[in-house]
Amino acid sequence: MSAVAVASRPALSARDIVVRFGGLVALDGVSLEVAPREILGLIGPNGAGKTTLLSVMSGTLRHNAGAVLVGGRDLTHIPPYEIARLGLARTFQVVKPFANLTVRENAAVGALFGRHGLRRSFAAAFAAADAVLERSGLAAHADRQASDLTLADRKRLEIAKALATDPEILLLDEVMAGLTPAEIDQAMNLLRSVNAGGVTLIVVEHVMKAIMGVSQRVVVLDRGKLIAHGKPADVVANPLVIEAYLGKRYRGGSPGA
Amino acid sequence: MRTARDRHHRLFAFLSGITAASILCIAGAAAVAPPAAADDNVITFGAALSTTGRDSREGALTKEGYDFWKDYVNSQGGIKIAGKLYKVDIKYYDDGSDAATSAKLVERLITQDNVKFILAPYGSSATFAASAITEKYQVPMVDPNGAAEAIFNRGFHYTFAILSPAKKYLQGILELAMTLKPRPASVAVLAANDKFSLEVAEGISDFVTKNGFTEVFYSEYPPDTKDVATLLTQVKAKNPDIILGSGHLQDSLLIMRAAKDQSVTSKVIGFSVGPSTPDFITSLGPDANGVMGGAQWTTTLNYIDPLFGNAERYAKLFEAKYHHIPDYHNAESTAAPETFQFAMEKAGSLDPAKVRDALAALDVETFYGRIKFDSRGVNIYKPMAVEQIQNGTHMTVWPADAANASAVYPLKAWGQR
Amino acid sequence: MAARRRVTYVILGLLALAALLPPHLNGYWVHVLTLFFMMASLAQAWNLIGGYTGYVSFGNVAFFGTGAYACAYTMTEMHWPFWGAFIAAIVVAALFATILGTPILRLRGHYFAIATLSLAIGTQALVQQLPPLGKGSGMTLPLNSDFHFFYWVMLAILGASIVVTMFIARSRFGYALSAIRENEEAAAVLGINAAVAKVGAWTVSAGITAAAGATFAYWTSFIDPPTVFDLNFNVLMIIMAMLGGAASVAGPTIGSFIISAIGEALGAQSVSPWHAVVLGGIIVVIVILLPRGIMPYLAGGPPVWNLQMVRRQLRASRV
Amino acid sequence: MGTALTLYLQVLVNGLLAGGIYAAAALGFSLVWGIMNVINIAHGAFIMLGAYASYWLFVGPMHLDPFLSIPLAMAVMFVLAYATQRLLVNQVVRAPLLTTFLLTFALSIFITNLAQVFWLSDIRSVTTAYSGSSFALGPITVPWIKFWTLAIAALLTLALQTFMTRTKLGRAIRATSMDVDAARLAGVDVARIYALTFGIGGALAGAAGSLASVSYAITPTMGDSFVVRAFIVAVLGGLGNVNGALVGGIVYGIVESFGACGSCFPGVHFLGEGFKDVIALVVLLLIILFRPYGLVGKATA
Repeated sequence: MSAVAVASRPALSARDIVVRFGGLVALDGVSLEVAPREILGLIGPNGAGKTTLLSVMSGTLRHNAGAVLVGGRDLTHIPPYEIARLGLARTFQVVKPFANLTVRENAAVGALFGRHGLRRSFAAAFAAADAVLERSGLAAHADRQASDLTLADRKRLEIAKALATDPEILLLDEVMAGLTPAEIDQAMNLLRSVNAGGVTLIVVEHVMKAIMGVSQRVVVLDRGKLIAHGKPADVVANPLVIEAYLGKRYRGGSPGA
Repeated sequence: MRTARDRHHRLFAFLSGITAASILCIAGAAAVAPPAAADDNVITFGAALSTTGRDSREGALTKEGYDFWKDYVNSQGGIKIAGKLYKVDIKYYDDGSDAATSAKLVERLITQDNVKFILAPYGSSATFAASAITEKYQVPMVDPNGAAEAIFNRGFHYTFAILSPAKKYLQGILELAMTLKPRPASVAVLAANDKFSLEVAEGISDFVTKNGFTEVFYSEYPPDTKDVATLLTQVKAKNPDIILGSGHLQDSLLIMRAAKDQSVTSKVIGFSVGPSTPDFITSLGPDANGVMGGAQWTTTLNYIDPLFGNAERYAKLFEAKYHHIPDYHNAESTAAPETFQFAMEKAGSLDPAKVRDALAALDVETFYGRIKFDSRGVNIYKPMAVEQIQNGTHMTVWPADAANASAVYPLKAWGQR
Repeated sequence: MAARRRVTYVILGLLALAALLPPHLNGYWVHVLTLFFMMASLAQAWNLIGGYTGYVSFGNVAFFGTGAYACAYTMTEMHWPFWGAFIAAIVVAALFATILGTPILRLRGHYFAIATLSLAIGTQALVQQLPPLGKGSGMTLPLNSDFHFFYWVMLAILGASIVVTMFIARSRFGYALSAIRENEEAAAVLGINAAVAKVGAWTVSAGITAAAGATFAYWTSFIDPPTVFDLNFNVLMIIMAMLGGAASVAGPTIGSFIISAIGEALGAQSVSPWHAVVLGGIIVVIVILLPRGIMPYLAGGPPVWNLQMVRRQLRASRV
Repeated sequence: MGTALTLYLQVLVNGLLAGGIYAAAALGFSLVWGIMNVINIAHGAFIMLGAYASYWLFVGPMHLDPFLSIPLAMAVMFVLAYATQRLLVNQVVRAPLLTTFLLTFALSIFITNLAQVFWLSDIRSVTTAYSGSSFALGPITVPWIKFWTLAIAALLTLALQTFMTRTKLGRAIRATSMDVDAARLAGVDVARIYALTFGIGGALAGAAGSLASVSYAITPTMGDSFVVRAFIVAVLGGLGNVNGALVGGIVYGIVESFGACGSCFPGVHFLGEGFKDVIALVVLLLIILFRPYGLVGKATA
């Protein structure tokens, strides 16, 4: 499938990304584009290569071929920390809090080193961190050690850290997995408000309700290849997607959470 | 949540703890300070020795030597100085085979325990470190086993070495070799890369060039080596008449084993340290026969001693007490406090400065040999002896006038020793 | 946090008072305290890379030896005054750390530990072969018998190392190090240049370590490779830092104090190896009962004598 | 055959044979490190105890040959190490890496000095009838003791390898090393597995001690230098890689042997016995930097 063109000046575009682990091809020529301020849902069955694609975009994994462009700039040989400073942030599926730091310090690290981090004063960074915690509903826990948080709060913290870097593009890797329906609603609201603030989002998610609810557009990966894209409702109805994503026996059934 | 008050308490408790610990330390240290300083009928010597760590074997031999002198002198009534009899005592610390710790403990002996006379630690590095301390406090130190001359090239006035300097250690074997027929010509030298051993090797090289030998192989090896097979492979290729090892006891055992493994043969083999220790013969059995060692002292040297009579009697008395024949580490470590004793008797005083002056002027014959110091404090007047192991016992083969056996030469083949 | 900070200030205050002590102490206690200041400085320096950054370095002793040799060489061969040699030692070791840190700090965990261990042994082996540095014979420095001088220099190095740690801990740099320790990948995606931060931490650590090494060389006036590259120094740095509390501002100094005091109480009085047996036993007990060091207990945690807490902790660290 | 070629071959054989004892010393160390993530500094002290065990059996009334006393030394050390793990190491095995390092370091001080209290620092040796005898392979000399040391190191490696891959217990140990929690869920008694692993590591140290007793002077501090070499060899071979320890030991032995051979490289001034440590360590550093999974391992993602 050729590049999914969305705008004349995409916020981010991936072109023919190939990643191989030994003999295994994890990504096989994937191309996609995200428009500025868009929320793009990225779905696919386990092992489809979603996290791999996020890792390539954020620079934590080197791809074997292809290119990632942000604002027209090729990120291929740029180290992850510089990508972060350019305004592209990500979260990890398995959350990586700084366990022995407080929640506030966790967020402050993002504020100290992110997009405007090095130009921010120390105090300004902590103020920014507090603002992010307030927004993500963690203000009450600001002085607790990150290791003491519940899973839901750790997921929130994972987003808060990334938000604190003040990103233009935010890659979210299954931030809702394991949350209760009420928590999922809160998280969706957070994403919407972040997006309303001008941040482009790429959301990897298994929770269908969330993906359908927040995404303006969805792309589907299966076994390292992009197999469909379009509006959420259209994509979900695509038999190819249903087969790939849910297995043959679900064909004809309605996809749900 | 804990209150600030709580934390205050904890902090207070912690600080009290620190203070209490410090006071306990100081009090404890004061409590163990010897009453000797107060008891004016006892002269207390001090020594920081290696009872743990790398040099603990040599440290143990040194301590036996010191203790033997102490017990013997006390059994004879003590030391008579200016008409008054004093008992003697030695205060020991363990330096863990670490030179910096040696220096610290010597400083403790001097400033905390009020010891006025220091017996040196084992080994050149530790003695070197300790000498800076004794120099600062102007306390005399007699050194029985730090042989590196570098210690004495700093213009210090309070350190005196009774042993022959390192460079002479293996020259005796070469002197002996010059008298053997047919005269051996080629020499291979294996030296541990440490202060003492390098000086010994330097002494060999000096002697070799001046006396018509050729040095066909020279190699240094790391002091903690585990495998010397390749070293011996190279020696074998050069087929030297004489193999000389300048290192320590364990190195000499490794070299002997590797030499046998590869059937390396030579007419003479000798070591600076090793053959004279009892461990060498027990470890190698018959293979030890024929091996020569540079020795500061042997039991058969016929020197007269004012205290012990002569070397033979010293050896007998020592063996009765410790159940082994004294090796030269034992002997030099007995001779060191004995040297102090003679200097004190001569000075007629226990004033450290006067004892120092008496040491500098001393010239006596002891069971250990002549003791006299040059201006640096080195005893260059005592010759080194050469021992050879024959039928499992140490025989003195050089110098000729002290020898009780003639050298077995050339060395027999492996398996026939 | 406030309690931790107070501990730091109290320790700095005690050290300031310690500066007044030498005229009232005999030579031995001056010696003991000088050694304590030195070991504490080494532990503080190690803490920057091993504690804050989480990179367990077995190679810091290489900087101690490098500093000692740089000082000895510049003083004896180039006839520099001590302070010149002191600065040279710091610069040489810092350069050494920067150059070697770049490849070595790419390694993590065990591999970093071993790479640094081989760095320490390798540097010693190399120095042992270099004729300008005296090979195995070592080097002799000019004698300075004013031991109070060394007391004050070591004390100043320790004070400086604590102050430096204090500033780093509250700085952007310090947060970078903590984040790297906690999770290097997460740190990177937040914009932290881990390579630069790690090398920076090691360089500062090396500089402090070399300062202590240079002072040690001049103090003892004789150095040889086994003495200044002694791996036991490195092990002691780690033990002291761990015991006090790694990644705490003044924990390593507290740990050094305790180990030094135990050593002093046990070691100096006996020539039987029992004292070393007891020391080993005490460390075993401390490690099992205080696996996270003492600092958490001083800074608001439950007290050491809270057996329930100890038991809970033990359960957590068993399998 | 030319003398030069003979020299090179002999130096190669020397290194190969020296590798035997290094491999034996590293085998248990690497196992414990790989499986339990514990750097066992007391491994050297265990080797020392194994050597003393063989020594006492040799000089005792049984006059047991050190090669024959290997199983006994292994049994004794297994029990001791098993108990050490259960009573001490297990208390902190989940604490950060450094904690176990510190604990085993303190244990090593404790054991070494206890040995010094009871056995003093006297140097002891085991000298057998065949000590120093060798056989010839053309112009190459091969000492029997070193030959058998290498052979037994290889045998131990093979036995351990078989145990780890062919028995249920071995597979449980490997599973535990991969994922403690998953192993526990699968019904594995992790504490027992760890104690067994530590025990096996101790037994292998005991065997290494027996082997060392015939070649080296036996003293309470003899283990120290083995630990450093075990460290290096374990990395060369790849951590926890059973076959790797043997390969690593041999490679280390050969590198050291050629590093020590100044005569092998005439004209290259800087080579020689003194430089062997430098060379061995530079090689090690390069391997860690470029092949961190060891010489025989494979890179994994």
